[in-house]
Amino acid sequence: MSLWEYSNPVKFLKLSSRVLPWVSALSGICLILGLFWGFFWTPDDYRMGSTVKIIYIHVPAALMAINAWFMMLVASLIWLIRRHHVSALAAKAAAPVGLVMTLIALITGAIWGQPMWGTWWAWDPRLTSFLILFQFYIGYLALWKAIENPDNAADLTSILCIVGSVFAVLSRYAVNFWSQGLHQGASLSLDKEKNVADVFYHPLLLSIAGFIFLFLALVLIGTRSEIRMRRALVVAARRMPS
Amino acid sequence: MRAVLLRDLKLAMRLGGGFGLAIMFFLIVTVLVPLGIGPDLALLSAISSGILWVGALLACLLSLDRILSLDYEDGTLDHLAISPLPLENVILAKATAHWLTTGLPLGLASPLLGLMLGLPLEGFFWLLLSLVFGTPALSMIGTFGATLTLGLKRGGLLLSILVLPLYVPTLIFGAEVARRGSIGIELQTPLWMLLGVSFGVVAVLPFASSAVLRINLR
Amino acid sequence: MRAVLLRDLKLAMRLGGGFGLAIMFFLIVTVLVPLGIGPDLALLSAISSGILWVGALLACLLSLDRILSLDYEDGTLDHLAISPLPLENVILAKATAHWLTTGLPLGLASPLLGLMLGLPLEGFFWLLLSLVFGTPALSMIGTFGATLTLGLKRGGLLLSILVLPLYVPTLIFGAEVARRGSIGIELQTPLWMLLGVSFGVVAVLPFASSAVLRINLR
Amino acid sequence: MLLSVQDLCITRSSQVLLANVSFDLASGEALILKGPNGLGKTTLLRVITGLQPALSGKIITQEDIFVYAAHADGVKPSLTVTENLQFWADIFDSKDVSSALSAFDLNELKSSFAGLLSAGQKRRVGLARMLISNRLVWVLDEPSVSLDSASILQLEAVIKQHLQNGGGALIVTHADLDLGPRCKTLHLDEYKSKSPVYDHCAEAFL
Amino acid sequence: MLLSVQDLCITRSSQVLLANVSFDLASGEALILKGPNGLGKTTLLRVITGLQPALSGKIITQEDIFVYAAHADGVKPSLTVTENLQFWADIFDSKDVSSALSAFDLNELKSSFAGLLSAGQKRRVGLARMLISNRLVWVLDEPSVSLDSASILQLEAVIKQHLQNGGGALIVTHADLDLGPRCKTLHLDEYKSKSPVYDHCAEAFL
Ligand code: HEM
Ligand SMILES: Nc1ncnc2c1ncn2[C@@H]1O[C@H](COP(=O)(O)OP(=O)(O)OP(=O)(O)O)[C@@H](O)[C@H]1O
Ligand SMILES: Nc1ncnc2c1ncn2[C@@H]1O[C@H](COP(=O)(O)OP(=O)(O)OP(=O)(O)O)[C@@H](O)[C@H]1O
Ligand SMILES: [Mg+2]
Ligand SMILES: [Mg+2]
Repeated sequence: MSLWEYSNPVKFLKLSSRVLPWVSALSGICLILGLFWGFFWTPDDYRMGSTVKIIYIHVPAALMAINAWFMMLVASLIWLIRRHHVSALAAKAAAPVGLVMTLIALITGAIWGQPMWGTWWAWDPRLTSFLILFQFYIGYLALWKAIENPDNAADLTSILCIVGSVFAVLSRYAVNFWSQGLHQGASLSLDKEKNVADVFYHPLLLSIAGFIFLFLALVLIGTRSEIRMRRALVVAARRMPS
Repeated sequence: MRAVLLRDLKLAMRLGGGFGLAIMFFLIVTVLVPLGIGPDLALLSAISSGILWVGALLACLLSLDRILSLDYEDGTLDHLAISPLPLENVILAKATAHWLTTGLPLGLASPLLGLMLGLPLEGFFWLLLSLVFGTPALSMIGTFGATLTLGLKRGGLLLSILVLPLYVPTLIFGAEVARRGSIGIELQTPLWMLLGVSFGVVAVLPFASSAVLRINLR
Repeated sequence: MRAVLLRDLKLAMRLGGGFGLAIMFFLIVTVLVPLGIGPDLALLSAISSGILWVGALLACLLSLDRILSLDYEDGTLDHLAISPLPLENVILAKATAHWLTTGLPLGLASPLLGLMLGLPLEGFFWLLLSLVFGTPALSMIGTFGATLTLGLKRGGLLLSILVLPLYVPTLIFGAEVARRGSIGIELQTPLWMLLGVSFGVVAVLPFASSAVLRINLR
Repeated sequence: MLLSVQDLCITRSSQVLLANVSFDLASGEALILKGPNGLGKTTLLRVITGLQPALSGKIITQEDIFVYAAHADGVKPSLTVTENLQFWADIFDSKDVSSALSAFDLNELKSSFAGLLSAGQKRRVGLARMLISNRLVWVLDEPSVSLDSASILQLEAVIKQHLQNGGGALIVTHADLDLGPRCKTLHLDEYKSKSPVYDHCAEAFL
Repeated sequence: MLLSVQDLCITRSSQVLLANVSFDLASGEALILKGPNGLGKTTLLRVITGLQPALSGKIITQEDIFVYAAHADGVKPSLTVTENLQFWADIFDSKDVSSALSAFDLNELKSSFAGLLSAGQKRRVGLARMLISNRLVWVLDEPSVSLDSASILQLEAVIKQHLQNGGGALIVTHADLDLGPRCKTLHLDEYKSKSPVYDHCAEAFL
């Protein structure tokens, strides 16, 4: 039995209905624990004061915003190569979630930037590339909305996603030209030594796990409702009087 | 392929065809910006090369939707799709025609407009060079976007939204070349990047576009 | 007249109709300008209100040609011309629909974009106000331009060229209100001038436009 | 008399197309205009409905009497069939969309987007506008194009009904329409003129 | 055999329009397709020429054999008639524009802009492209629309000549065309199917 079996929408619906409650529960638990821990049981940072607590939302949201696009890229490739409807619909369902994550990262970043850098917004490379990512999400969703035939829409958005990914990477490189920027570098890299103290580190991991499960749950829900929508269309077409 | 290119150029030259309009638009943007931000020349000269690049980009953008939509609406694309000509060539011919009628004249006109915005003299050459090397990428990316929004009634603004983030690397490298040129510092790296983007885009996107076009003609 | 207005709004909301796209374009221009001229926030904040006005103007401009050309091409304007509705009302309804789907949302979105360009906080209110009062003039002038370029195949860029000089007074007064607001000096005079232009334009141009329209339908 | 055209001369790009066209259209009558391609039939209809000026001659008629159906029928692809017709009902201040729908057998297609219709279906939507307008004189430019034979019969029936109600119709067509006894045919060939325009304006330049 | 269609099923927006259409087209033959509005004739032609995918069935034919004339005939208003046709001559690598011009009586209009032509004249320009293409199978969607009776006779003559030269023609029309003895008519009504699509894709969703 291969994994591809679940690319059948009906099978996928069955499987996901069993998985969904667990994923949701896990995401709820991790989020509540992580956020409570982060917000109430950690000390204030000596430089940043209590504003450091935004990190528990900001960093996971930023991570998920990027990973959601990555998932859409993979799903798009699968759709173009193997033409499994579920993967196209999953890509479609991931986009709004990714968009919201991007927005959350941008907004929490802006809120954080005010006390830290003294400005709501700066044209720092990382912030700028996030803004561009935001535009990619909007364009991707707008294209989905604008095309009526679902298969055509899946094809075209997949191609856009692939081409867009290349350009997103290019722009990330391009904005680095400007300046080193104000934003700190990656703090969760495995090879370098940690630059976030342990007190902040563990709840952060928990909350990242919570965001990952939340993302999974939302994508599952979205995919399921897309499948139901398609099914309703098929049924309605069959009922149509001749 | 020559036939498509020549016909597109001829159409552009004809009444209402749009040749020269891109430059006019470019000129007008250059005029509007000082009107909007006031006549401070030091300020203007600091932003001139960037504004000129943004203006060129917008002028390109405005003329994108005519690359394909007229031919789509009147059925020419259907007929071309079942003609002996490969669709990739059609795409390439159309992008080339767009560049010849938009990007190239824009680049050639840029020194004049640079003058009006107080761009330092030593920047003229690099501005021109960066536009001439960068606009082929703009035309090709724009053609790709135009194929994506083809079926959609007046996809004009949707087209802009899809295409603008794709324009970002070209814009940054191009504007950086022009900026560095105007203040006379080293500009090898962005220049090579700009050339790389242009060549890469022109080599790869015709295939993506013709795939998209086939889907949209369905 | 209500019927035309409602139908245009409905069309704008529909698939590919273009509602919300103007704001997106506005946003994208705001993003492009820093990309073009670099991330220096002090520089940006000096030019922010001017750039936002130019951006709003361009966003308006890009959506002008859909005001009338679709209705022209599919014959709706012919039919409306021999309907009981006076053409002036048709024009007014179309300009209003354009404003409601472009100028108004643009104005409301402007503070957010001001934020990104480092516009001082005290300028937000005046920027919003100047856009909300100024954009009706932009829509009406644009509709007039659209009637002028009606017959011409894809008059898009020609339209921009005709309309942009007409936009100049609105732009100057509007940007001046926003600029003075952002640095906190007296702004009565440009504000009154802006209001005057808007009211004058909305009162007079529908008649000019409908005369032009009649000629173009011949 | 609904319409009386006297000695009408019509032009296109400084050529007289048709000279001294005269005819009358009485209530209850249909007039079919025939002639080869490029003669000026479409131009004539546009002149009569007032969309284009005539060179000379008189058009005696009432105000607000015409409704015009051309090839470009103003059907919006992104509105449904009902929405399209309802718009015109609002414009012409008439309530009755449903009877127009059923007259052209559009009830089944009522709520599908006009952009998805086939050529003939779209044309029927365009024609349904005639019924909604409540106008007395229908001016139709090749109305039977793209219609199948059943729809042509429907169209004929609708026009006949309109004539019985005291309306009139001015129809350009290359096909044969059977509109009953009160239908005259006017062959426009005899009015053909390819002379250049000699109005006082052009004269002033000579 | 120029074209053989076997058990073709065609769809539009998840509905089967026509099911199991089969026919052959031999060299020198014309096939007229008939059926009411909205049946799926235009869609069928687009599927056969490869512009749209079929749901199932086979289309056996050669490469590069079709030329297609639809309502949208790709005539550019800002080019002259000759320039329009010359473009297609370049694309199809053929020299002969003048014989196409005279076949459709376009010599007089040769150098006028296509945008200024009347409906019927424009259509003739679109049809002239067939002659230029040198393709074997002409696929025509309602070619006689807007044509006057003289032009219809010309069209029939041109098609007959093409058949005599060994070509084939696939024609959708609501009018009656007289194409000589080697012309069959296929009524598509009997293949009508309004069943939903039962491909594995749609099925998967149930
Ligand atoms: C709207 C603006 C902002 C955006 C789009 C943004 C984006 C991001 C992204 C994408 C990450 C994850 C990077 C990674 O782990 O690889 C991140 C992490 C982080 N951001 Fe921001 N950020 C913004 C503003 C800020 C501000 C104002 C601060 C405060 C000084 C801040 C502090 C941090 C910190 C401390 C991290 C965690 C370190 C790290 O993992 O890189 N960010 N941000
Ligand atoms: N916009 C225009 N400008 C200049 N000349 C035009 C224009 N439109 C049409 N003509 C010319 O005017 C003449 C009459 O055109 P018109 O469309 O009235 O013909 P018609 O009788 O309706 O023909 P058809 O039966 O083909 O529709 C034609 O010779 C045509 O070339
Ligand atoms: N783009 C489209 N998307 C979805 N459905 C469509 C589309 N185009 C046409 N249809 C539907 O498909 C059916 C067949 O359309 P088609 O144009 O093939 O009909 P046709 O036989 O050519 O009719 P006509 O004689 O009126 O031209 C119609 O019912 C129509 O509503
Ligand atoms: Mg005509
Ligand atoms: Mg058809």
